[in-house]
Amino acid sequence: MKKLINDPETVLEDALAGVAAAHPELAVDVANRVITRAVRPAGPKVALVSGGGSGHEPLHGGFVGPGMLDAACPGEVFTSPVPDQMLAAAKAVDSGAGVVFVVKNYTGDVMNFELAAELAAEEGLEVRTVLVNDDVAVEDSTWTAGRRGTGATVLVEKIAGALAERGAPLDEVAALGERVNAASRSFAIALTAATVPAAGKPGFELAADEIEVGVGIHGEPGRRRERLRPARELAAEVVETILADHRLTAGDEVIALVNGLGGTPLMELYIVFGEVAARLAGHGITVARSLVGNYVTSLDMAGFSLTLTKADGPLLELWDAPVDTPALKRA
Amino acid sequence: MKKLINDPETVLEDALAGVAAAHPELAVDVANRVITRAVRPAGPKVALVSGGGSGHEPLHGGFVGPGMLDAACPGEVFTSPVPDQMLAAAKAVDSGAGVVFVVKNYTGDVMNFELAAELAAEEGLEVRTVLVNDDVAVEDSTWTAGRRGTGATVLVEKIAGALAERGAPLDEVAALGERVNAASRSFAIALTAATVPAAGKPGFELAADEIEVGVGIHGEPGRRRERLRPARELAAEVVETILADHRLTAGDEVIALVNGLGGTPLMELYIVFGEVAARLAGHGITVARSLVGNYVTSLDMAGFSLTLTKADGPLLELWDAPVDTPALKRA
Amino acid sequence: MDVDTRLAEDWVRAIAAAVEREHERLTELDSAIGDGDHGSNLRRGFAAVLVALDSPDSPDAPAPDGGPGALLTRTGSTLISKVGGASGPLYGKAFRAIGAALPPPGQPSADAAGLGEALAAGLRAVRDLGRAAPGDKTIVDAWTPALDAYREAVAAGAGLPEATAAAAGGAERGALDTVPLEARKGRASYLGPRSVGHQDPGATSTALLFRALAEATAAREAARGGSDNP
Amino acid sequence: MDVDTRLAEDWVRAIAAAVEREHERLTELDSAIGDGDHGSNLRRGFAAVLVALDSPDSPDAPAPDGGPGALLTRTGSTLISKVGGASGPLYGKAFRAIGAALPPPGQPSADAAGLGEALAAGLRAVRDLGRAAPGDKTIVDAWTPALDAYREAVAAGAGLPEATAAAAGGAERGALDTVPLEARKGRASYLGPRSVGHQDPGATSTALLFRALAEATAAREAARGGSDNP
Ligand SMILES: Nc1ncnc2c1ncn2[C@@H]1O[C@H](COP(=O)(O)OP(=O)(O)O)[C@@H](O)[C@H]1O
Ligand SMILES: Nc1ncnc2c1ncn2[C@@H]1O[C@H](COP(=O)(O)OP(=O)(O)O)[C@@H](O)[C@H]1O
Ligand SMILES: [Mg+2]
Ligand SMILES: [Mg+2]
Ligand SMILES: [Mg+2]
Ligand SMILES: [Mg+2]
Repeated sequence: MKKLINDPETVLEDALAGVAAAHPELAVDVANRVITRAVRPAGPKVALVSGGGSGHEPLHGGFVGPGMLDAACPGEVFTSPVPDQMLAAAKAVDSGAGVVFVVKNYTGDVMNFELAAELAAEEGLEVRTVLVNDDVAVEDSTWTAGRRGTGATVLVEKIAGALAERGAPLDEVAALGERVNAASRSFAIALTAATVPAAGKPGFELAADEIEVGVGIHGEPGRRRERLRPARELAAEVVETILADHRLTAGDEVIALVNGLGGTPLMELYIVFGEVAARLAGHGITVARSLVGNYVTSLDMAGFSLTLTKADGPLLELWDAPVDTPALKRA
Repeated sequence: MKKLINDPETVLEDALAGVAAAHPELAVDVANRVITRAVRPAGPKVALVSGGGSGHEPLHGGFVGPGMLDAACPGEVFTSPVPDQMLAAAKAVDSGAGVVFVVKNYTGDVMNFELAAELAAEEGLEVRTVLVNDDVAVEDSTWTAGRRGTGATVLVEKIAGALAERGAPLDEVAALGERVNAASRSFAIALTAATVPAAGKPGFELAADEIEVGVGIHGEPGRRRERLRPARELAAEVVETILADHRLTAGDEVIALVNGLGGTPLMELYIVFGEVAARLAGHGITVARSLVGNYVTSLDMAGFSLTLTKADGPLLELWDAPVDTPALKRA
Repeated sequence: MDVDTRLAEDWVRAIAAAVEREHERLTELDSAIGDGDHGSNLRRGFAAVLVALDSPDSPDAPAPDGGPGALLTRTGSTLISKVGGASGPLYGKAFRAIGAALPPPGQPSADAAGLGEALAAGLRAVRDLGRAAPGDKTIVDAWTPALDAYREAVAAGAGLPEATAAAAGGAERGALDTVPLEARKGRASYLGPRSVGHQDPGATSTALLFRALAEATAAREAARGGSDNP
Repeated sequence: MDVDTRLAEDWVRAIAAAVEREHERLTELDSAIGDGDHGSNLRRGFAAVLVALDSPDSPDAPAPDGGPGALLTRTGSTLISKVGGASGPLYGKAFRAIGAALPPPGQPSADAAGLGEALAAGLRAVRDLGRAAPGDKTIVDAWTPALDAYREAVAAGAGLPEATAAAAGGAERGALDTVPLEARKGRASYLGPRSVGHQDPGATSTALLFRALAEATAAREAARGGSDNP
């Protein structure tokens, strides 16, 4: 394992120290592991709190700031944060207008946020939870853990964050978050496995010409193993897999996120994006807005995910609204 | 070689197609391989043109936009662009106020930009060249190719770009670019080698516990090979190497760029940044501004570079000026 | 012999020792079908539990005279606060439920049947929070046979040492029996059929937990000279 | 025999063929001490040169009646436009200088001495642009001995076939002699002492270029039956 770390046991603390040093616009509570905006919003507003295991940077700490999150709770690497963090975060940022928890659908995240919501309610906070579950690689049924939350988290946080910034009430912000999630689907392909620092070796092994199709963001293997193919074919497979699940038809507009999983250079992500856009154009689907880069990563995993969010005027307007966070900025 | 590409021969075209699809705010001339702003600056202003081999994304195309570059000329992977590109770019963006070429000091880049400057002069354009040569890993003398241009390029392009945007004349913009370069030093450490698509295999081999110290951004090996050590020690070595060359003393302020080389996750870059900031604090040097992320990459190379630019009030003010490019935004 | 504060503390310490000994194996099992952190998760949690036990002034320390119930409730809270992931809330809630089901100080402490009720409350807490059914390849698949074996032993007249030994055996069998199962809850469920052929990490740590209970009870019994078997 | 348009074209085509044959070796040499693209750079460049030769309507095509000078000048321009990197401007400028040094159409075409002056102009162009001295482990280290050998042969009375063969030998020896050198220009210079022990890719491609010249001349001579040796 080759990593720029001091000790597998201290990666989270050490990274938080770096975030604190790099971002005076953020307040990093290293003891409680809570990242908030250094400058509070002026008036009362619905607060957005998210969190999850670390190793997905810039998610979530990189999205704290005006127009997006009010607080983030980073857990240990690939491990859900604990309820105490979420409670501390909620209490730190609640202005009386209530708190929305944005939760990626993983068993641990769901349960820890559930306990946090109970504790917050006991302390008199109004909390709503938006569950993100966009990964079409996973079969969704009441008999399973359900779809994983991946790339759509960025869109939920951005769009619901914009609405909150405008002073919308708690239930509206939460409902919009749910609407964005419902309009979103993602699918990912990995070229290499991620190495969790504490584990010291890759989560799975791939041969030099193998890819893992349908991976999540926690280093877990995917749906199946295939041969590496040209970017054009991989992009086509990802687009078609999403379209098979998502009701998108000619004339629809989407926001498209081609997301790097951590170890893939930007040049390759642009190649993939070009192929994705061409494929969607072939279906008559317009990419109204896009993001290309590392937004929801899986440590050093090489590969990409595609998220398609069906968009309409109001959604696009909120997507375009100003945002000022370390990882997403718009004037 | 595992890459998200169609064909090693077409990576540049394919990536440019993706850039064009992703960024309506850019105009991508795929035939001439020139990226410009889609919307021209309103009045006449000094135009900044940069370029270099591809594989360093977001450099340079990702820095085209208000407040930074007017045009970028991407060459083949790790290969300087050709004079025709630079000439086409200069002609496309010159508003009569003249053009500044920002050139990283590599033999190929220098010679191609030199020919381009000759051709541009023949066509009546006023051209100045700012040579970036910040890499302290390389011995600098008239008997060598001189220091390489690396991370400082981002600072030169940002700060000189801000001055150009304010309407400063050609010679002032060029002089400021030179001043930023003179105030900057960089040093890089790689954990893995980069794989050029056309070559198909890594440029050098490192054992599982080896690092390459003093690497450039073209996959070339560095000064020497060492054992992997904790991030704290690597950060210390990089800081001390730069300070040994750079006249920085207690009380000085710097802009610090901890730059990922392409394959290193953001979490690790933050860990490094935390250690760099602590080490600098130990010297009484203040990090006045910072950037942490992938800005000047070397394909999929894992590792980081540190750039320290000695800053004063006017430099910081220009650093803080608005910028709106794909990879660097500030309101 | 009944469930006093000392036994509760011995149990918790025995779990912590087992986790310290076995965390690599747990992580390895979790690498195969999860995300490779189950061992470090529990290790972090039980290390915090030990710190709380050993520093009575810490905010996490159990109230000194709260009895076994308070000690286990506090253990559960510490796990919730420190572990994260899936196993943190599940084991945390379980220990809180066990603690809450034990008689408060002042009342006679629980006998074998009473502990059985508390262990059942623990399982209920796991199932309420995690919504897993037996056969889903989770903690539930070790805890359920452990409880069944415990109850059977008690029904057959066993005291704490025999009943907890039976429970440990049941949990270990249950953990082994997860190997052929296809996971339907937790991260392993994303693997679908690929999860078959691997032992569930959570079920395995549950087996450690019941084995620790049996050991703590047996050690106590040995110290007491096996005097008051029922 | 003198340097007519046909010989110039044969030379350029022979270089293109050699580059196509040897590009992998050039790239391999460049991987060892550079950035692994010298072969693909030249391949891209000479492919474009061939396209221009084969499609007389293309803007890159030499003027049909411009003589050998125009053909080589145009070749240089195409290399500058297509290659990039260090070798593009260097070879581009060199061919432009060679072309410019050859007599224009209407004047008697260059003999062996005339070609020698043109090749010297090529070397001057490389040195003016790249500022490398002999011993810096560059193109200069093959071109210089090639030119020396060529001039020596001409001084001894050789015609084009012998002189160009001598030049090719000189270039090849020069390329081999770069192995023990420490690079002081170009990317390889960043390696310092680590560049020792490797043959310079640019010097190697210069050897291909001179060997191609010798081959083209010899083939031409053979076709003409060796009739008019001086
Ligand atoms: N819904 C559930 N109910 C019961 N146990 C579960 C459930 N989901 C997961 N588990 C258990 O949790 C274990 C994994 O714990 P751990 O690795 O610590 O958390 P995470 O999966 O968040 O990384 C699994 O092996 C499984 O036994
Ligand atoms: N200043 C120079 N003068 C002459 N030749 C040079 C100089 N710099 C580099 N070269 C030659 O260029 C060759 C490398 O060319 P190439 O790989 O195509 O370009 P790049 O180094 O830009 O990738 C080197 O092997 C060397 O022979
Ligand atoms: Mg986990
Ligand atoms: Mg090159
Ligand atoms: Mg786990
Ligand atoms: Mg090269």
